[in-house]
Amino acid sequence: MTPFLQENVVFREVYCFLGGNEGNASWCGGDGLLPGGFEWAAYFAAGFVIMFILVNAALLGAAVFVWSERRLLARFQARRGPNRWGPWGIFQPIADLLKLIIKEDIVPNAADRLAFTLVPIIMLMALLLSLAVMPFARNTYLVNLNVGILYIIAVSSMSTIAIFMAGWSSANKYAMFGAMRGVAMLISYEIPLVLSLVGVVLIVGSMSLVSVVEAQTVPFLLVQPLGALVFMLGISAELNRTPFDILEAESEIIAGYHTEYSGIKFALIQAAEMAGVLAASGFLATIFMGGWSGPFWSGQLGAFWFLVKLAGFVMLFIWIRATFPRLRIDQIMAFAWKFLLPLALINFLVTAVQVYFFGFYQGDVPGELTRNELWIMAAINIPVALIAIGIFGRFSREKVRVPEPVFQNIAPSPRTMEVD
Amino acid sequence: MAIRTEPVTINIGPQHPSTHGVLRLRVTFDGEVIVDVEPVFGYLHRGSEKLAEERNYVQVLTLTDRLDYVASMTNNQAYCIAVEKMLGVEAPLRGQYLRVLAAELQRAASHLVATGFLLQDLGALATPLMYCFRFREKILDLFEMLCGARITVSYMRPGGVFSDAPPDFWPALDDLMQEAPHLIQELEQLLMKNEIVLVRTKNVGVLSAESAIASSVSGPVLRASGVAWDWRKMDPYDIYDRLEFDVPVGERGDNYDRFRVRIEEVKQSLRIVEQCRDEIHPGPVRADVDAEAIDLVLERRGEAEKPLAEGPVRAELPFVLRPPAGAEAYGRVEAPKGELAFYLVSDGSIAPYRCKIRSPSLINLTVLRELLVGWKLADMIVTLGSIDINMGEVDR
Amino acid sequence: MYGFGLAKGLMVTLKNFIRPPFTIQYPEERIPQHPRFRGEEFAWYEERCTGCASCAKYCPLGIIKIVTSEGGRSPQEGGHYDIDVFDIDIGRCMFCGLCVEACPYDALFMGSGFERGRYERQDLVITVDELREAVKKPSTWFRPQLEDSGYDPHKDSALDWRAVGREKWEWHQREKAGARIKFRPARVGDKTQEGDGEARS
Amino acid sequence: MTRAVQGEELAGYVRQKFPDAVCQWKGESLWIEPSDLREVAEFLRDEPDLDFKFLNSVSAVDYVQYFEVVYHLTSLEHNHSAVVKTRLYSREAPTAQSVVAVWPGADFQEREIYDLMGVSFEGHPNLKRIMLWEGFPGHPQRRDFEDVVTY
Repeated sequence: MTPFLQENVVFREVYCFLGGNEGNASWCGGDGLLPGGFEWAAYFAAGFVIMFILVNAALLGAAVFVWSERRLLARFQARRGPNRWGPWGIFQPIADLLKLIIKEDIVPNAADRLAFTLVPIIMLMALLLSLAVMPFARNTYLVNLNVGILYIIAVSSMSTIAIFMAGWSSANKYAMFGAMRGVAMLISYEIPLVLSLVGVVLIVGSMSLVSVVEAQTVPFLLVQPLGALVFMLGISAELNRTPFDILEAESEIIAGYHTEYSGIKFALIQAAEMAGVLAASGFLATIFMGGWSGPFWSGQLGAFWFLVKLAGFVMLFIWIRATFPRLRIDQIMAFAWKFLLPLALINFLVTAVQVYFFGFYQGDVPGELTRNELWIMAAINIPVALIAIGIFGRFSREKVRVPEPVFQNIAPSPRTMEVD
Repeated sequence: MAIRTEPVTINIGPQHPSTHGVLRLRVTFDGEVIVDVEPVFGYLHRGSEKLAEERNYVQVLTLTDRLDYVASMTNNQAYCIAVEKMLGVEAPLRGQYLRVLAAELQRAASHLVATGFLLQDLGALATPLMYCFRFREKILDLFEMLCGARITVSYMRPGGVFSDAPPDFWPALDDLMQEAPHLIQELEQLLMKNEIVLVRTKNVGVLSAESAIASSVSGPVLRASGVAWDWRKMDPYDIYDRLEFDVPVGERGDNYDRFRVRIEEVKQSLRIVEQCRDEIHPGPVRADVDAEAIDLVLERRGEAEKPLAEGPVRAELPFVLRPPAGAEAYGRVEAPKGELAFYLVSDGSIAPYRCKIRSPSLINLTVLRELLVGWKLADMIVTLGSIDINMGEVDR
Repeated sequence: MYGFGLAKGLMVTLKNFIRPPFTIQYPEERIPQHPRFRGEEFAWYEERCTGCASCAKYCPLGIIKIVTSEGGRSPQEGGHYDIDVFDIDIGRCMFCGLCVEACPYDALFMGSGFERGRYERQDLVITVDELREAVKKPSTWFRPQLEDSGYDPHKDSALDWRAVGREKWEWHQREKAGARIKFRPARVGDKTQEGDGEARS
Repeated sequence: MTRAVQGEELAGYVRQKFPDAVCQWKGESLWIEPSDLREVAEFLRDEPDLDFKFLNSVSAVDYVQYFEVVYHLTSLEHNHSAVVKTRLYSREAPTAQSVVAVWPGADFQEREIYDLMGVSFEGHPNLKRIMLWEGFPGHPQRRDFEDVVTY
């Protein structure tokens, strides 16, 4: 039995330490602790360790992200942000979490209890599943799926179901509004989101995220500017971030689909959302910024480069959230169908032509595009992106025209004063 | 294929993040589209008009602070003007200058709050709100210098203001005036050309001039609809006939126009403040009255005394005012929210017989239904924000 | 080009990101209060108070309760009313300051405190004993004599009853001497005020 | 400066059209018969010389013997204003004619008067309590109102 996780460093170490006497000789140095016939125990133990690390890292990351978002948002707003708990308020999310845990877990009377309770679990599950294929550093990933990109898209769509379940089972009209908006919006945004990644897949010739990183001799942000833009906007809609946060627009529908949630369920939903931003930033960094490959020491400092890029995208998300108002539901839908979808299709078309032109499939083995070819593609694609945005932006020209201020200088009517 | 839909009725408010207080809207939706709106008031009804009947004229002033609590100065001003009309007294010139100065600072502060919350309703996550409040804080600091309070000011009195500005007020005002253009410019950069703000507010909630006039709408909402009507120009009270300022007017009367008219009015207010600062001259700040008026009061009490000195004796307006019986006055100002007026009737006693408050917020809400039907939930919040109501004033 | 407005907005927020925050860390730092600030910590000078209850009458909410009793001595001997009860219910006070405005003997002053949070409503009542023992740092609100002397309740020490009265105030002395009686009140339309004194003094 | 149209001048206009509608005039005020209120209101709004298109406020005063409903009007075109009043002598069921059809801005104000003063307005589309809850005993703005509600 050769577990398919064997490429993972942590897994291999744990498995070989525990592993049985037989069957692991091919890739383990010697005998493990357990006697023969207990490979399955080693397999599960190693799997558990790696899951434990990953889940906790994700949730801790969410906590750190909550803290950093609150701090950074405060700074964008010329405030200070939480700064009482620990140095710079770093323990604030832990305090929040403690508060949420000891709060009463309210389930409305009219709620569908089962669906209501399942929601936080599904949301968190969707998030954690999507982390499985992410390469954090060289050879540091849970699994190298050959359909990695498709897997991400598929798994992250599960949160849509959770959102709808939350809205429906809460028996709250605000929650229902949020859920309906969410379903309409998220399904629309899946399409440009998928199409924006097709260009990357064409260039790389594989859906595996590991090969995406390895193929990026030039960051795909430059090679696929349109794809990156569409993916960035689409993913921020998927994550309910401003300017697409109509699912939980607090000024309109209180908290949207999680209006009725409290206590630990609320904490889990929040954690899933926050960690979702981290995961999305991670995918952006992986797909468009080269993941763990850096200017130097990519092998040793892979995790560092990855974190730097991830932090950059997280910062961008926070910055956008601090600045922009949100759009209306019909504008968001129009934006997806009339703006993002054509851009994604243009990107797809242009990339396909380029890949064909550069003779990508020569012979039987898919070859890689060379660095120079990628630079040429970047040089073509950036102007194409600008022109395409310009053309499709013109449709909304009248809507965003700024009128000149009008003044009416009324002559003051004279006052008849009696002066004694 | 026709889709069968079912209207949903939602109570938005009284506890809702963006109904600006405790307004409750009973809204019927067809999907996201509004079919019917009915505002329900009264959650902050304190009976100010009834309370005023049991308090003397100066004590009523403290009630006016609590009407529109983001624009207390103009409330004070409207009430004082009404009382002065009844008494036939006029504030001295310096008093009038100080009043106008304070009222214009208050207008700027109130419009900043309105703008900030409008953008908060748009979903801009408190960033413009914080910038607006940063500016407003500086104005409130000045109010604290003037009268020792920031929100419920009670600064003005019938016949002027209670006291002259302290000496350190003027340098602080100079600082603010230097800083203000930068702060407004920053706000404009952030918002006025922001595409998201534009698509959300332009051509949404259009109010025609005719229906604005018919519905007695006043203030920036009326002006945004293209009606150049400003009581400061058309019926100048205090010293507004001495000041130069423009009246910003909107083109179409949509949310964007209302929002822009407010920003422009902030600039005009600062212009007025600058003029007041430069033109103000020393002098008394509270009206003096002839001693006979006080004698009358004493006589009514049966305590008439001989005049203290030869010639006309003047004294400050007494604390307890008694306008002549049967006197009535309709004192109005152009408050930040619109035409704020006090209709006072006197029966010769120390308390007003009737004190009717014409609150702009309540009457501006008349057009709410007209503006909202057919629009979406998100537009409803923005339109409500652009009307700029204050529940303290709506419910009184 | 589209999106410039958005980019400008991003630049504005970035600029503010670099600037220091404008909020303050409240219990440690405080916004400087003006001497005119109207707060609780009322300063009441028993020596000046005659128990006339003007403040109680003018309070719009009627939250001041005053009970007096005759002192032992006759007025010729310098006797006056004893103040037995002087309760100010801060829980309902709105700090309008009309009580201070009404006091004819400069016996009551606003204070500068604002942190009287209590768990019980009755703890919010300031009693006469509390008023007697309080550190008296009067606010200069409606007390021009204090303002003219440059008194700042946040920096200067507590004031004695002899130091707060209007009789010490020179301007008032002049007024009593008749300086103000001859003054003609300014009306709108008077253009003759230029030149007397510096502008906005 | 907004010119206050004197009651006498206004009465001259109104009497040409409605000879019986005017009760009296004094100073700036003009008193109108409550039964003619709506026609007079329409006339005041549509007469080009008067042009009172803007209704500032509707107030009601309880003079114990009678209720007085006061309309403050402004013409935005001519920049003049007028005060029109009407007296209702019933204590139990004072009824005036509603002017909502003439000036929609009177809507909430008439409801408020109905709520707090107990003056009902004939022809109002939605006359119900606005500030207080349905079932509140009495009308608190009246001079003889006694607080019967105990909390």
